Amino acid sequence: MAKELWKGNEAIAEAAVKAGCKYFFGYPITPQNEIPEYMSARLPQVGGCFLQAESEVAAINMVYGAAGSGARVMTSSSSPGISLKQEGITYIAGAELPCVIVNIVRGGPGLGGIQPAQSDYFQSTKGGGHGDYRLVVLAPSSVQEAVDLVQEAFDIADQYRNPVLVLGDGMIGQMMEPVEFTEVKKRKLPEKTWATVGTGGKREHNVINSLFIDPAECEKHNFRLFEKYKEIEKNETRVETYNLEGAEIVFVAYGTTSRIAKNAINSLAKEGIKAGLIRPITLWPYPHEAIEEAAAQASVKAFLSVEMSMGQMVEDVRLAVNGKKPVHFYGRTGGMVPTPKGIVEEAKKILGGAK
Amino acid sequence: MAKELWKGNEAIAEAAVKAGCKYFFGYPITPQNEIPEYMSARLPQVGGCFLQAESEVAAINMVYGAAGSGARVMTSSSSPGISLKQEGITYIAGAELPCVIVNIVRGGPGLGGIQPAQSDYFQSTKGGGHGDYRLVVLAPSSVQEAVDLVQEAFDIADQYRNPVLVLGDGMIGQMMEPVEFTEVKKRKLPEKTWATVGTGGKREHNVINSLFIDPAECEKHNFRLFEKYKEIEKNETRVETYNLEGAEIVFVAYGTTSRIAKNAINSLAKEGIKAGLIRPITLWPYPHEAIEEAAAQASVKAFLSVEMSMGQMVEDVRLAVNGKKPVHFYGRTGGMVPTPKGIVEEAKKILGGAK
Amino acid sequence: MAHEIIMAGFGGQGVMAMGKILAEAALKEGKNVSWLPSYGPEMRGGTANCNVIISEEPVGAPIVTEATAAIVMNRPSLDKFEKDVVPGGALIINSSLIDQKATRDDIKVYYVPANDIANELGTGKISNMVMLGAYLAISGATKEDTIMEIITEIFSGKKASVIPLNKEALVRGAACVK
Amino acid sequence: MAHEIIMAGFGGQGVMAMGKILAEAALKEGKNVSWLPSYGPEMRGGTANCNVIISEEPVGAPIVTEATAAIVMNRPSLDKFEKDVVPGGALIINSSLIDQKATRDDIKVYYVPANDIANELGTGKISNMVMLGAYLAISGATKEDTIMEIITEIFSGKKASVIPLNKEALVRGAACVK
Amino acid sequence: MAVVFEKTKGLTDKPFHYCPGCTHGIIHRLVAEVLEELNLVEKAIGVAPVGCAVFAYDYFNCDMQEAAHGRAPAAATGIKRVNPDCAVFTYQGDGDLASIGAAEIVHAAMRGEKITTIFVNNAIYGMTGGQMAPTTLVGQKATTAPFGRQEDHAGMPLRVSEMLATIPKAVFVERVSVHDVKHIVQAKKAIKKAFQAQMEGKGFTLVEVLSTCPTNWGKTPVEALKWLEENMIPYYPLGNFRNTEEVK
Amino acid sequence: MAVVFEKTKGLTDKPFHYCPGCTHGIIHRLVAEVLEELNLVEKAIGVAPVGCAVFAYDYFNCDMQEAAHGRAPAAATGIKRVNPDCAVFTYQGDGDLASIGAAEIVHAAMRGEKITTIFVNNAIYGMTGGQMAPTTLVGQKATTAPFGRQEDHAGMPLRVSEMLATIPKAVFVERVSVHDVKHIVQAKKAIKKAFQAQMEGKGFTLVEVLSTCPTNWGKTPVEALKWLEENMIPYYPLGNFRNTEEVK
Amino acid sequence: MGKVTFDENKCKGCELCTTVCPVKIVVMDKDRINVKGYHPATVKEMDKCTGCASCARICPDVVIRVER
Amino acid sequence: MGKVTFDENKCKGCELCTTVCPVKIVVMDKDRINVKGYHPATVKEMDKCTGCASCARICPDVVIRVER
Ligand SMILES: Cc1ncc(C[n+]2csc(CCOP(=O)(O)OP(=O)(O)O)c2C)c(N)n1
Ligand SMILES: Cc1ncc(C[n+]2csc(CCOP(=O)(O)OP(=O)(O)O)c2C)c(N)n1
Ligand code: SF4
Ligand code: SF4
Ligand code: SF4
Ligand code: SF4
Ligand code: SF4
Ligand code: SF4
Ligand SMILES: [Mg+2]
Ligand SMILES: [Mg+2]
Repeated sequence: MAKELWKGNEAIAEAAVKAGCKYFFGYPITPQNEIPEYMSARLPQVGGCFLQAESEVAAINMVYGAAGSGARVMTSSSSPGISLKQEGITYIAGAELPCVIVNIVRGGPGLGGIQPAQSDYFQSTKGGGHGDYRLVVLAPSSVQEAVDLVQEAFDIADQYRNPVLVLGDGMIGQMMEPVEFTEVKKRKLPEKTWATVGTGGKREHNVINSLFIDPAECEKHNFRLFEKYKEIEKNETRVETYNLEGAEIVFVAYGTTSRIAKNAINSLAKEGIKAGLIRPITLWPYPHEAIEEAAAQASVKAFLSVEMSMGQMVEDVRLAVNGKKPVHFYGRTGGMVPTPKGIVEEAKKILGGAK
Repeated sequence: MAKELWKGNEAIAEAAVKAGCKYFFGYPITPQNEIPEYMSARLPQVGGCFLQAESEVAAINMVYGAAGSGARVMTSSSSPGISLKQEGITYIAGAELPCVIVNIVRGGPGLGGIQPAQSDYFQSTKGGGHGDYRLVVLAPSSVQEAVDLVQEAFDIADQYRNPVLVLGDGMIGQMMEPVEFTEVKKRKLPEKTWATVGTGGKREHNVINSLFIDPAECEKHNFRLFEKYKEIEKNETRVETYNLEGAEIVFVAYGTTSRIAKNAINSLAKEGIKAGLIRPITLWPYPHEAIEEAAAQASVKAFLSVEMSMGQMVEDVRLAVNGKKPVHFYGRTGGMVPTPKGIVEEAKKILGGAK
Repeated sequence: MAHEIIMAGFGGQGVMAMGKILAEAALKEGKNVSWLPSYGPEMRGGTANCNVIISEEPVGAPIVTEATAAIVMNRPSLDKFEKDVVPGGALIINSSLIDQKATRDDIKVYYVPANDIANELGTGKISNMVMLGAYLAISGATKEDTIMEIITEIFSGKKASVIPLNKEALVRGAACVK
Repeated sequence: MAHEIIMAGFGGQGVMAMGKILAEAALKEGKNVSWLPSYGPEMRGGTANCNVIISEEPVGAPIVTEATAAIVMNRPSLDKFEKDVVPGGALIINSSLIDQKATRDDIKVYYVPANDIANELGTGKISNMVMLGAYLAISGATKEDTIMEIITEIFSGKKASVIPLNKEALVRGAACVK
Repeated sequence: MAVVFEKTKGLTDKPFHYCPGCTHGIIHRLVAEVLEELNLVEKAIGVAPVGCAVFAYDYFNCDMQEAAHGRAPAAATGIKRVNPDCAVFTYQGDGDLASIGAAEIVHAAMRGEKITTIFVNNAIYGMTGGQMAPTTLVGQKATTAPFGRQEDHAGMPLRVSEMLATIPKAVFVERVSVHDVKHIVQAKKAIKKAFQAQMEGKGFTLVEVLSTCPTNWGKTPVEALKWLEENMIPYYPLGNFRNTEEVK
Repeated sequence: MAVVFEKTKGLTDKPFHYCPGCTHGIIHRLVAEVLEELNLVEKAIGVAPVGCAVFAYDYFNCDMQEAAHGRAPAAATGIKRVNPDCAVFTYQGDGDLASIGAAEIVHAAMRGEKITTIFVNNAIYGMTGGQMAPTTLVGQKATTAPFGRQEDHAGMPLRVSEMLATIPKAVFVERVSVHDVKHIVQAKKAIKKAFQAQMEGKGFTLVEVLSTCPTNWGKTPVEALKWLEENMIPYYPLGNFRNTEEVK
Repeated sequence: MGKVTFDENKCKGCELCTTVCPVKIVVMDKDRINVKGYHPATVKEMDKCTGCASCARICPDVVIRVER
Repeated sequence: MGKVTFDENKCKGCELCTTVCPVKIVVMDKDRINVKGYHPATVKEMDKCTGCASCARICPDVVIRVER
């Protein structure tokens, strides 16, 4: 099938449908409105159901109910709406319900702005909700990758009974790029015997729940969750590396920012400065090893975490580098986007300093 | 004034009243109910107002309105309720409104349990809401310290126009300990010329807001916020150290867990094993330096972060130690509380390993 | 040496109050104290318990995991807490409601027919004071007089009539373990 | 060499459509492309703009900060984007609505009376096609034929009548810069 | 001898955790009996609230979900849209439904979600220890209204059934009570009608049940029933506010 | 010559950002005129919503707060409790008030918060580009209801004034329109009464104003006024639903 | 002529059943305590029982079974 | 006998004012474009103006001032 130009938001929605998503519950917010809008027209065609919820809080709890009934279900929002969903998200993680949540991030804090940002990294990866839990966080850097990751997100969610967050930004959502919808390789997924669909008199009643009033039980539940998270770390960590060989400085960047970093790498190359890139594709599980290896690499003098935030992922970079090399940060925030030039200058400053 | 036995929750409420808190908006949730209950009887006596909101979401937005009008205002909740407040909290941080938020943490994720926990550390310190912002996070380890910190919390909030989170756990809230209410030393606080109290025709209208539709403006706002946060880091970081001299292993623990760690230190001492404690009193700003110093200390073979979680603060310990010494984690979660014995055994295992 | 006490029984047997009175008295005597209750949702018929720590040093963890004494007012509490008493520690059993005997022999066990005594005194309500009296006699954690001062403060005004009754309960309890 | 174009004007002048058509054509010619619109809340009368990148290599950042060409349809857009053109790059100005001249001399500047031409052709609506025609003539970013293929796909069916008009607009635009 | 009354198969064998005399138990039983009588146990999916009835998921013998506080109608919406042929119900207290969950219940009604909501109004927050509810009567004491609810400070109690009856797609709305056997029988009739209307696809259905909280009212179970009759019913008149006949 | 009409001092000099012919501008002006006429500009505190009126904080010449989406009544509650003598009002759209903010408005009304809410019902989400609102009419197209709102799928529009009028402490509730000069004059009268009732401490007051969204309705401003009159008013009857006379 | 049987250990001693019996034969057994620690309800003169099931209908804990 | 003045550059050309004038003297000036890029409203025969202020009352952008 030939490539077609797709707008990020609409491509994400279509990818979900192709992945068998039949239910979508959401609430409007810029810059992700094309996702619910597309779903409202598309889902009825596949016998699914789109519902505009009264709020993000209601939307995430509708997702809870639908996921608890075993459906492939998605919701999407942008930063403020995702903050409202935090209680629902920790319930979903606690009850181990598979679903896909899309956050097309905008500037914050508060009402902030509507332009692209990456300042929800902490919320996404460390858990914005209460309690010990993890979301699988996928960070596409192009519309094509968004399409591929969204389709896989549903499989990951079902395989581990865990919510998966697709973290984009206003650029991913709004821009058009050529897309080819390709089948993701099928995983063998467990049957959803736990789903509430009526007992049909054939089994004990199923219960979807996150309450464990006996603390010993609650702790056991947490231990089980973290066994599962270990599995996910083992199987699902993804990273792209670029130009690391002989690199003096390694940029770490995800999503659209990584593309800007690549431009910077190429112009630095023209000036004879070797820079490389580590692009986490999964923000959780985080690709610590790739960074550790780069940190051990002799040529590498320093790391530069480039983000559209005041410095959030840089903490995970530091944790991975663990003191072996200096780790620096360069970021723009509030809807401002780093320029290749800005990154280049920062890199030179650091290497100048590191010399 | 003689010491009196006070229940943690009630002492926190009385401390707020003594600090001039006149408004409280909250919603019931175990294990913090004594705070709103006490306020409902107490605030009318001081000409203040207690209101039970329809939800945590409403409560935090009532706090927004009252704080925006320049009042000393507080809200309290426990984990799930705090998750619901995340949007409101980032609005308050974004609009730079001073207020005090109390979280008496319980086990999670989801509905979880109602017993003591520390699994909301990430949410509290990294920002559970969207965007780049910080809360000042105070973690008392006794009812007396809770009383002292709550009173100071209001001053810190007013001095920096920033929300302050007091992070306790079910034990702090429920236990009784001797308390003496002492005046906190007065700070000279800026006048609240920005508050919405009616122009009185004497000035331009005041606007309380977190929206900056122009990304350049939004970024500038973020830069200003982070200038402020630097100030706070410089002035407000607090930590207690115990027994560090000659310590082979350093426990890092906050809140009630630090007291259990002290018991462990004392029984280790009996066995001739030197263990020390670093107790962060402010979880943000985090006392990195105290830990760095300990990491540089020759006697120290390893660090052990002890938490009532699956391992959250341990990341800040690692960031501070920055690879200079091994950092280990020991935790119980879901409402289970570490025992001195458990910590002792863990410490011996580590030292055994480290030898 | 610090006193670390577990007090447990049915909700309504007054274990929480007993713990508070002890803690108040110890505080009055200038000791460091902590009182930590079990808490939970409104589910009746469960066992209520509290931990009291009395010490010359500042109190460490407020949770008692190695009790110098356990006061158990009903059967489930005995089953639950007997194991938490340190060797050589005291286990005080309300023999009025617990026919069962203690299983350990490395601790001191006392049987106090608290409800029977309380009923003799005219009200089952003060069985907790009987147990407290016994505990004081065994441990000397605080002076009986200090306890009475606290009780007197609590029952000031028209409830004052019950003060002698409480006194009597303490004495009778103490007598059981002499 | 990659084409990095900024297209800007009033909402309603068809800059978004112009950008999409160009991107579609480039894609049809097997190039790598990206199209990034400005977006915002419903506030009318603002300037709309989009970035189009056409390249043999995979597209890096979809934002154009160093434009090989800027197509400005109104005065605010000229003021805003003139500085973003790389030295030697092209600045195409809709002289029908912009009396102002460009201030830089290190870039190639073209004045195209797009609205006047469009009006001559009978509808102001296709001023964007006039500008696009001029741009193609200057840059050769895509073949004019490919653009026409795309336009033909868009206006299939009864709207087909407008196809020749668009063709004409492209030609007239190109003529202005020959 | 024939059995005239025994435990319904709509309930599991797990004993209720409720306080002595708490009428939550009666209401559970009525719902379960209706499910059995309408042959819905096998195709029913219930949603438990956060409240004293949080453990309802252990008591109802059908598939159950435990929803976040106040969000049962949203969860039920997700469930019903996925399982249009199932009998989906929420069981919610007055704090859960009328306070934190006010938006969710209003919008489930507005959409005409084909679910049945059992709304247990006991004029208090039971689970958390007796705080004021939106339904707490003026003058009634609560742990967060120590001087009794004051009209000028906290307003007047919310009449949920009357409010929801203004919503077109709320096709069945009735308020009942369980303070005596006669009313218990009527309550069951209303619950049955509601489930029938749901299965006929008519729209949103709700039964408000006046219930007791002896523990937090500080009354014996018997006194509590009397207090309900004498104090709640005058402010919360029993009766049908919406029924499918009106709604053609 | 005497001035018969000029810009009120209740407004700043900042030009509105609204689309051509959007009646938000008319409603702003009416509120500002009432504030001026009642001498409340200096003691008024307004709360802007999240919606097209988000920038209202720049237009009203009194102290203002910008509240989170739907939470204006909660913010206003905090403000009013701190400033009991001030005139506190919220200005909210139908998405803000009737959808995400449904719980907050119901409870502000239940408590009888002494505030005035200006509820701008334009049957659509304007700011975000024309998605369905709870007030969107059956059959009306929206970007999230591409085939028009379908009753069986999304229910029927919420009549907010009728619903809130069931709440005892909602002492003034009236629905007005601004589709012609006569109704604009009436709308202003209602807004004035509401503020007067607030300042008399009677309780919660709300004026629902039917408004246009030419941009997202896909109509010219003139067509939009006509569409409002012919389509909205039949479903949303104008009139007073609650006034302080009834409430003695 | 009816017969009622009590699942005694589920009884919480709330006494509601005792208030609804038309022939007043349901009473609390003050001499006995069940595993839950409550005085359970019981019937004195079973032969008077009409089998009306009122007691069972008001029992919140489904303790009572009625035959006729 | 009234007089209306338009704060022309605030006009968005919505035409609402033109629909309410009892004497139909408010029209759009198709020959001119204001800074916002709209054809502004204006009055042809001012002497016909009754000063009723209808145009001002319906103007969403407070463009019009009326004297009489
Ligand atoms: C988000 C959140 N807020 C608050 C709570 C605490 N909470 C548990 S139950 C409850 C109220 C219960 O009252 P009601 O709904 O009337 O049920 P009842 O116990 O009276 O049957 C509350 C506030 C919670 N679990 N989650
Ligand atoms: C929590 C949250 N959810 C969603 C949004 C996005 N949003 C902004 S305005 C709006 C709705 C506006 O519609 P309405 O309230 O009817 O006001 P109008 O624009 O029609 O005047 C929405 C959903 C947001 N800013 N915050
Ligand atoms: S607290 Fe009240 S509502 Fe809850 S179980 Fe006990 S009596 Fe019933
Ligand atoms: S989008 Fe609609 S509501 Fe918003 S300003 Fe434009 S016309 Fe008015
Ligand atoms: S069945 Fe009727 S008559 Fe028999 S015991 Fe029960 S209430 Fe009394
Ligand atoms: S009603 Fe049921 S629980 Fe209550 S006393 Fe009678 S049998 Fe026991
Ligand atoms: S004031 Fe009246 S008469 Fe004069 S222009 Fe305006 S509408 Fe026409
Ligand atoms: S109503 Fe106002 S904005 Fe509209 S055309 Fe007339 S003057 Fe201009
Ligand atoms: Mg209740
Ligand atoms: Mg609207």
